[in-house]
Amino acid sequence: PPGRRWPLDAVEYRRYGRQLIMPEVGLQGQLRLKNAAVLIIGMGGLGCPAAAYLAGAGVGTIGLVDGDVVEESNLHRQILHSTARVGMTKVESAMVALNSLNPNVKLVSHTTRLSPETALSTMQPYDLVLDCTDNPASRYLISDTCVLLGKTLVSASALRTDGQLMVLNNPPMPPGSTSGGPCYRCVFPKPPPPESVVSCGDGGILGPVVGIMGVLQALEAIKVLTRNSNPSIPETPPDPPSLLIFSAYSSPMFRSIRLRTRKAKCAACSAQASVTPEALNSGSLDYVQFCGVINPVDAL
Amino acid sequence: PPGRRWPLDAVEYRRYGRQLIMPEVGLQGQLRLKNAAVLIIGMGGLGCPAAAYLAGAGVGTIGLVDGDVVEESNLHRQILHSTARVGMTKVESAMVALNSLNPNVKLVSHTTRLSPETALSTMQPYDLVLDCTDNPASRYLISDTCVLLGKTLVSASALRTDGQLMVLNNPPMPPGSTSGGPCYRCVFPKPPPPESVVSCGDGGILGPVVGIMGVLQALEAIKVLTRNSNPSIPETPPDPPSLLIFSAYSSPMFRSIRLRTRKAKCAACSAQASVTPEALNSGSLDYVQFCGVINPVDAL
Amino acid sequence: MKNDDTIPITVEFSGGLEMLFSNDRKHSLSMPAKDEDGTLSNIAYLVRYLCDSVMKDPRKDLFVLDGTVRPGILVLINEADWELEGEDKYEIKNGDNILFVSTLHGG
Amino acid sequence: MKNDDTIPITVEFSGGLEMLFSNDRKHSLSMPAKDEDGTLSNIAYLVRYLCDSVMKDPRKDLFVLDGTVRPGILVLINEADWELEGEDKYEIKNGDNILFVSTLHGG
Ligand SMILES: [Zn+2]
Ligand SMILES: [Zn+2]
Repeated sequence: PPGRRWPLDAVEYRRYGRQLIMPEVGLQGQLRLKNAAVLIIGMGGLGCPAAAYLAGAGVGTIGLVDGDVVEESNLHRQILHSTARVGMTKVESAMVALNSLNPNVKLVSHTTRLSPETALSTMQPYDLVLDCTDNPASRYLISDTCVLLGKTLVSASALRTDGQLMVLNNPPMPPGSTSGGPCYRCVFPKPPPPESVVSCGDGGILGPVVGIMGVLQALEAIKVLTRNSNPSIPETPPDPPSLLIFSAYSSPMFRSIRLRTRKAKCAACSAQASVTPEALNSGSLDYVQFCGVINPVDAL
Repeated sequence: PPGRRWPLDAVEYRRYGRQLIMPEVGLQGQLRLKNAAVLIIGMGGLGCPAAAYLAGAGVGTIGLVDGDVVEESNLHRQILHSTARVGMTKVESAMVALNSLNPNVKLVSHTTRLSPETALSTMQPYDLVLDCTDNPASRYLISDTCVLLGKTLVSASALRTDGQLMVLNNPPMPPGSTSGGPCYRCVFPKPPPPESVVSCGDGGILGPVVGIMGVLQALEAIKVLTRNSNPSIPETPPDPPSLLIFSAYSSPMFRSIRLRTRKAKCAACSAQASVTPEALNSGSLDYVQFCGVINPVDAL
Repeated sequence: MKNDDTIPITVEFSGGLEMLFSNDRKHSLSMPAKDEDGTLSNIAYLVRYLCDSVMKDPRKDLFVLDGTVRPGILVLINEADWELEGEDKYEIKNGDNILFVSTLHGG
Repeated sequence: MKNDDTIPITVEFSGGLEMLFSNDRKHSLSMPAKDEDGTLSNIAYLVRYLCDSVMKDPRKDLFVLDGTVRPGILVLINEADWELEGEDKYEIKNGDNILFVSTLHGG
């Protein structure tokens, strides 16, 4: 069949030409993106720009998870949504925007909050996960599930004028393997005291700050998905684990910090892990309880 | 009149609440944004995200300059445009998207390329300029005009996997003043040889790379516009001149470089400047000639 | 070395912790070279010293818990996770940069 | 110091210049401590040395022009613009980091 001669359509060569001609992507990299399924959890200030750039780049399947609806106070930073779509679910609103940017991307909607009971089945079909959520309970749940399913996790967060970015479980080796990348629990074994946790609603957030972090998540996702796809570039191992710290009013604005490797006694990714698929499915891991209840009074 | 009691509408408190509650912005900062006019030159990979976040933040007036129409090959990175708007001018297409994100922003369209004859009159009404263009001739023209008009310039560029960002003419003192920030000519007195200049069309560009640089431009613009607006925070001078270098495949990805101050013999911003309003208006400054003609063969 | 010798170091706070330290992200300090027992100062002592002598905010529990840095704060010694350097037993050296980062959760 | 002594330095290329240098962004080099005339090596000599001994790409004019770095390339010495350090007369020191950045114009 004629379709066999060219692995991409003429339309795709035209649309993705500017990234296809780069050695870091190339035809093989573009095919990797096309065949990839990425799950974006949270369609807020991080998820909106991350989704826009992943859809633009031609990631074949993008899953969107969010249980909220669009509010007017979201719009200064959640740039996929619009004034006319206030009140619509964030997932539906984002799908309208993403579909108009690139109708070739298959979008999968998950219009409920992730829970321990649904996490494994929701995340299982995807190759890579972006944590764009806004609370510690979700962050532990998503990281644990990524470890159990063997998926790399691109995690970012932002508050006020600061942002943080980590690529976790990279490479995504099984629990107990010391050659896998650290997970969220390796870096933060214990959750922060609830009174130290501040949301963007309470603390405020500058739009471009969370925007930069979200676009960086899309970049890291593309880097992970296309890594070593070009046969003429020598293969390289994943970057060593690091934390990128962004601070809009500091000089310099960006700092890279070397992180530890997997923790020998990590509850999720070590040989002694207590986080198991059974525990997760049974609901015996209560993440909200584990992270405590948030009390905005006196919060930092 | 009741409008006097509250300097912002209830709708504005709701929409901008998340940035209003931050000490770096606050009510006075939000009013500064509302009363500001920002000109974005170039509605491509840099201009799209920059415009989205400035409109989201409530900049009162945003001018958009571009002479091109939307092409399918733009869409992997120029996220304000859409597949249905291929063929429309980039300025009109961006206005559709920005208006749907925030209808409270006044948008001014300039659907022609900037030229030496039009630069002064086009840029004069604005408080701040973002250089989101893609060629050296435009970059010299925009910087020269900003110096002549006393406007701060947020300049960014991107190619392949790399990006660069500078805030120039900050503070925007008159030519000859040594307390003003350096201009583009201070940093690059001579244009690069034309055979060394590569466009994103020829060299390729990764969408999130140029996206990050564009969002950073919006951030720097907001920082410049709201600086020292909060009476309860001690006043600070502008940041010393620096160049932010981004490299998606380097480790660390971001580096900040200290730049020189104004150059004593700068052709644009020194006491001996040869770049004058008269020279610009008369067309005797031929920027295309100055920068040479681009020959894509053997280009770096 | 006399007991009242001091070591010049830079201590930085990020992720909101700066609010507990006079809203100042970067502190140039001279801290005692030895702790209360005359042992060379380590990170554990630095944390106590910061709490007792630098922090003016009364909400100490947002910085320390059970005698050490509270969960959710990363300690970075010269741009590396303190877990790579011996955690709170790391002996502080002249000119060290110690960064305390509170994790963010917003999105 | 003998004439054949060398200085270890790091030379980095960014903004596309790495393509002229075997696509390698970071080179750890030992360069001669003195130039052809026996003078202590400065940036001007480093640029000649890179052209003659490191660069394999024949397009030398994309790196040097009229005996110095071509217009459109910033030279950064230990994270600062070389204009702050004496430009090409800056004497190279042990462990220096010299970064050559080609300006980008795309958008
Ligand atoms: Zn772990
Ligand atoms: Zn100048």
